[in-house]
Amino acid sequence: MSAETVLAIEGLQKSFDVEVLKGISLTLEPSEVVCLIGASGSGKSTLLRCVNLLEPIQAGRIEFLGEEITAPGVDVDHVRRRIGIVFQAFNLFPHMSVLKNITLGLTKVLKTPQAQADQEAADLLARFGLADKRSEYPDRLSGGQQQRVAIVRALAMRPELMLLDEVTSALDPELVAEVLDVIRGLATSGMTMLIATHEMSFARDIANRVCFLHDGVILEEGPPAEIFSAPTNERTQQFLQRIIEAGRL
Amino acid sequence: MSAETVLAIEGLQKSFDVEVLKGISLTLEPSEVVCLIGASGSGKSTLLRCVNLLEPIQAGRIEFLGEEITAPGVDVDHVRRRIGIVFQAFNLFPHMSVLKNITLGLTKVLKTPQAQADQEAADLLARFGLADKRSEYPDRLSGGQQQRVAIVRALAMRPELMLLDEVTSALDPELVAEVLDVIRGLATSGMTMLIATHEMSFARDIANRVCFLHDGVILEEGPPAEIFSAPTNERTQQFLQRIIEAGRL
Amino acid sequence: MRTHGASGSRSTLIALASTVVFALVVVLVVSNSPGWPEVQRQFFNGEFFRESLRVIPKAFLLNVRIFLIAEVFILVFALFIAILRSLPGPVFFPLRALAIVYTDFFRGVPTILVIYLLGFGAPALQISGIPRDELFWGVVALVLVYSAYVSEVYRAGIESVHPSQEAAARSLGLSQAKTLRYVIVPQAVRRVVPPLLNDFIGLQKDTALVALLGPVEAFRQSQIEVASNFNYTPYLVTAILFVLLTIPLARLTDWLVIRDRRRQLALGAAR
Amino acid sequence: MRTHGASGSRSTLIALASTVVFALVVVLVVSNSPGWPEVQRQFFNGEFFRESLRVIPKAFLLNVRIFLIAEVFILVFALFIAILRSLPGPVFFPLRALAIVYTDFFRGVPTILVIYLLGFGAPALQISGIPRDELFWGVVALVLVYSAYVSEVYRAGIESVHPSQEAAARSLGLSQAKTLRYVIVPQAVRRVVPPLLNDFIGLQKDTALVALLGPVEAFRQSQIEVASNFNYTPYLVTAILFVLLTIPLARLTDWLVIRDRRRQLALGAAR
Amino acid sequence: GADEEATPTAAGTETAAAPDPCAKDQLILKTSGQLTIATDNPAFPPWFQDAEGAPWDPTTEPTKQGYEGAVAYAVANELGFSDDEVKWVVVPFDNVFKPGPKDFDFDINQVSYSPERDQALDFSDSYYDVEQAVVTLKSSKFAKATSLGDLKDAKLGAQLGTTSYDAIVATIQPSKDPNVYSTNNDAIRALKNGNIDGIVVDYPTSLYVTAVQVPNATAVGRLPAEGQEYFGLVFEEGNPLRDCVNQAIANLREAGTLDEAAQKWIEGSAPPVLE
Ligand SMILES: Nc1ncnc2c1ncn2[C@@H]1O[C@H](COP(=O)(O)OP(=O)(O)OP(=O)(O)O)[C@@H](O)[C@H]1O
Ligand SMILES: Nc1ncnc2c1ncn2[C@@H]1O[C@H](COP(=O)(O)OP(=O)(O)OP(=O)(O)O)[C@@H](O)[C@H]1O
Ligand SMILES: [Mg+2]
Ligand SMILES: [Mg+2]
Repeated sequence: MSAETVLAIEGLQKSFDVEVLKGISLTLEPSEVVCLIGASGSGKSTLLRCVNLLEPIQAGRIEFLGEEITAPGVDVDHVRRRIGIVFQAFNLFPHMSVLKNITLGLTKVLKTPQAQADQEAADLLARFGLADKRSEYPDRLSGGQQQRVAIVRALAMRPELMLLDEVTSALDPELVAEVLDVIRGLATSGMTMLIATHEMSFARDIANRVCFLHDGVILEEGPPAEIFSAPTNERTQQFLQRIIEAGRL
Repeated sequence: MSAETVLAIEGLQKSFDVEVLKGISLTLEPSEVVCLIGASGSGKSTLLRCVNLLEPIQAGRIEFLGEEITAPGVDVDHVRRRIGIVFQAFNLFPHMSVLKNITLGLTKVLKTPQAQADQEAADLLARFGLADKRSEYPDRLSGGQQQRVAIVRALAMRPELMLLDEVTSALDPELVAEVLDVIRGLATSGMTMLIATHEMSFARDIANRVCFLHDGVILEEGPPAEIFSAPTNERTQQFLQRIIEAGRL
Repeated sequence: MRTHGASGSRSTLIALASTVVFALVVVLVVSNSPGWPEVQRQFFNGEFFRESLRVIPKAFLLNVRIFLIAEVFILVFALFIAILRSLPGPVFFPLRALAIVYTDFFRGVPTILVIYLLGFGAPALQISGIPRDELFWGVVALVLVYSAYVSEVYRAGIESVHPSQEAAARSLGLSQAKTLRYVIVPQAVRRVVPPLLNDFIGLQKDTALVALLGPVEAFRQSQIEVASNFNYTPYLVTAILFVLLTIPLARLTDWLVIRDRRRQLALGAAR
Repeated sequence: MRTHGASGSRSTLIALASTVVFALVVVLVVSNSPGWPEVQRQFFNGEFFRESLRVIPKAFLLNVRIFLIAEVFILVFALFIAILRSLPGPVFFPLRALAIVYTDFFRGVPTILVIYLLGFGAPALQISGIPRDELFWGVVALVLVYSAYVSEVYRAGIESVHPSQEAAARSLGLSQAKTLRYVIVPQAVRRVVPPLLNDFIGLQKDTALVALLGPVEAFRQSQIEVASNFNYTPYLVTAILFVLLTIPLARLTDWLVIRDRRRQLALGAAR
Repeated sequence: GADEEATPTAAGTETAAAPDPCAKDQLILKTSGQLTIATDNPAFPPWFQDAEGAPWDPTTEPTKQGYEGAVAYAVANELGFSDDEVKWVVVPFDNVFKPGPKDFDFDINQVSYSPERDQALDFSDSYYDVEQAVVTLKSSKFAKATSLGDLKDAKLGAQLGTTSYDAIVATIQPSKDPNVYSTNNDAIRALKNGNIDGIVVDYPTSLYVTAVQVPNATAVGRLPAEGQEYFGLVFEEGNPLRDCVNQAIANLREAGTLDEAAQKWIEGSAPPVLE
């Protein structure tokens, strides 16, 4: 594995009561954008959580920038501050204003001075059309507004790897286009990203590579053009077939 | 207004700190499926909540099957049991199993015997691919699984009007197609539905009529073919223009 | 979680070791202090300990009886008050105000005074038909006082349930009462089990206050022993009895809560 | 909400009216009962009331002092215990066990005994360097006992915060300590303000137990008055003082919590 | 313990070689030059009383009134202290026997001697021999009791920390469990409310109760004493002052001072002894 590899997952197994991830291996090179697709319940969110060390794993190893982060004794906080995650359910802090939600990590982890953190947060919020919501509280925001705050919160930390879980699910099409722009910008500026998504068009637009996750196993992976037009695995074929039948690809 | 009209909203105004709905008027005839589209934060979710009497309103009136449900002295519980709603954030009951979540309304409101309620719930769950999750608890489900449980919970009550808020946001494309089927089936069997959605293709497929909500006002409404191909309002044109630019319509 | 292993167990060991060392030092210093023999004779006297064991446990049964009876009423009545207090909107203001006055008053007034006022005052009114039994009035006083405390605990639980849960329940057509019963209160109670248990334990111990009205319960019995022997050891016996009542209760509720959480949540969740 | 108006206000009115009628009946029956004049003389005596007002409030300052000092330590120490108790995973088991033993023991043992043991026992050991002051030991005893109660209240709050909040904070790279400090504890404390206040009030009243060690605080002072006049009215004065301390505290915290909720949540939310 | 009686040095036989250990300047005191005496607050008649005959607050003007007041000053004078050299401190009943050094030279608070209590403290010889008495309301059916048997079915009460409770349990042995109250005042309240049929108090207290506190109550009778019960002054364990005080008490008894005080403060006609 070259030193440049950002993320290397090997034989990752994860069980709750039943086995959810059954030996996942996956590598992300710098600036790569990989999309995880697959049925609901196939394990996409769980995989992202494992990479961020939010779930104990049963077997396998994860390397981040050459360091084995699943080894005992690793400084997990240090790892996590360099990996950003946007949760499917947003998980905003309800007792903090939007601005505070975003600056918390900046000031307490990166030690950015409060004024500078506020400025950075305000800039990002404006970019996502939330300039007027900075002092609002999360429970008083619409679904799409919450989702955007969650994205900004992760982005503000300038992570070296981003894990995005259904980041466009609550966004209107205009915003999806904008988020797409942002993510493209991040990718060209060198950010590596692992994205779980149900939006095939989004995946096709943005991904360097698409992984089809089925029942805790990566059944097929490759460039979107290949996967979407000529899938080799039977299950992948079925999955895409139905989507096409439904007129959604 | 004919006695058959299912829902008639007139001059509905709703403020939190600022005015969110600025005089909405909207009528749903039996078996009609109306989709609300519009930017994030435009007031779609709020409108649905108002119709289900979950938000006090500042002005206007709502009639449901000829009865003014915003009048004082109305039996709100009786109204609500005939109107189903699926929340954008699902709002499942975390202390109850999936099955209990669904049968609660059946047994406590409709007085269905427990055994029969269980049977009905199990059937619906199976239809949505959740047969094996019936005794699981909501916090242990994936996003898409939770969303399906929320849909089943509302459906099980056999409401006369369904209010659906982004019901496909967490679903994979296969499931979206299935939900589309279910909703089509409901529509043909006579159910009236008001649906907030960001998925234009979904709206185009399913709606009899599409309403474009902008900043608390319905700017334009009409059959999807008309709205999507020849919008008359300038803002609608902009909205759709950007979507098309983003290659998402 | 796995990745925590090393540093976690090291700091735990240090903390534990220092606690043990500290405890040992305290024990050594205490037992070698010049006053220890006398303190031991006055507080930890084997002879008086055995003697108290003969009478105090019998008296303790009265505490248990008072506790059990009062607790049943408190759990129900306090929930009622808590619900009154959580009713929303201006129409319910008078009921809410009533509940507030009730809780403020009965939490504020020293329990002893309520016991005196009801236990000595009520029978003194000589109204026919009003019970004179001290135990009756003692239990009434405890129920009034502890319902005020427990209702505030319930309220904290009720208010910590997110309003979206209520919206979801009402949207199914459940009435306000049924929403409370099936959706809000079950979640609320689970969250406040530890402070509820606090009040249970407080009540257990305050059953001793009924002794002010005359009946001899464990604490009074130990006071009698203490006074007749001029030795504090009998208090130790009572304390042990109370602790013995507390611990299984605490462990049982903890276990129930953990079982619940484990069922509802992913417990592997990292920290 | 609007649509509730009619039936809501009707039932409120009925409830309120029946409460008022009930209260009136009680007042009438009591004040016309044969024993009322004597009860009035014994419990509500104007002369002794005025007399007690001269001495009891002064003694009450001691209660307030004890309360304030103890409370500061309790709030901090209890949080520490609660956090120990909430540490996850098997590595922290020994610390967790320590915290459990602590809370079980100090909640279970009657406060009086802890006060006696420390207040009479510790100085009697005659270890040089150990303070002999009864007030010191009284406060230490109260801190030990109430920290056990308060830590359980904190714990309930901490555990009621959904684990996803912790995941979100840790994902930003916040350490466990900072996650507790900025994300978990602030949400936890808000949820348990009412039971926390319960324990504040309990502590306020239990400052009276320090009198067992000798110092004369308000309650002991009123006991002295009661005993020397054979009249219970002085208790009333103490009770009023305690209630006067409780009510503003209760209203203040309620107001803080409501302001918080209003800011964070949609309060128009229907019920 | 009080078991080993020290031979008191006869007064007036001291020699220059062996100074009298009970001479005022030889006494080991809490505060030299003054005698520190403890009692509870308030102190009740007929044991202590203020100028108006009400219970005395020891933190106020000292009093020589009441039986114990008189005895305390008589003992002090006998030891050579003037009235001004007597200092009073308040020590609640259950603080008297706490471990560790005491804050008083002796405590006078109707403390009955018992061998168990003697393990914790030292007692002087008797300054008052007590009997217990039963008090009921005049209207009570037990008011006419003439024997212990007549009291078998009575619900009785006593104050905590007194030997009255022991007397009920050991001597009357009633069929109903007796009630115990924190103060005599509470016991009297319960008597008036009809929660109990009678209270047992020491005989001098019964006089005060029936005369002042509950005029419609009556002392039914005294209880036969099981052995001699007496009140002693209480000293820190091993305090040599006790021997000097014992000497003083003996002198006072001999001189008739104690009887005089008893007659002055504990007046009234004694009810019959119930058998
Ligand atoms: N905390 C948990 N405890 C037990 N089972 C869980 C837990 N979290 C997830 N699961 C189960 O693991 C499986 C995978 O869940 P995951 O959330 O990873 O799916 P997903 O691919 O993200 O699905 P979706 O597209 O619906 O979000 C599901 O069947 C789910 O029920
Ligand atoms: N409880 C509330 N308190 C205050 N403001 C609120 C509340 N709920 C919603 N709002 C505001 O009202 C506006 C409309 O919100 P609503 O949730 O109806 O939008 P929406 O159209 O559903 O958006 P989305 O597509 O993002 O879900 C938003 O600007 C939001 O911030
Ligand atoms: Mg997911
Ligand atoms: Mg919405």
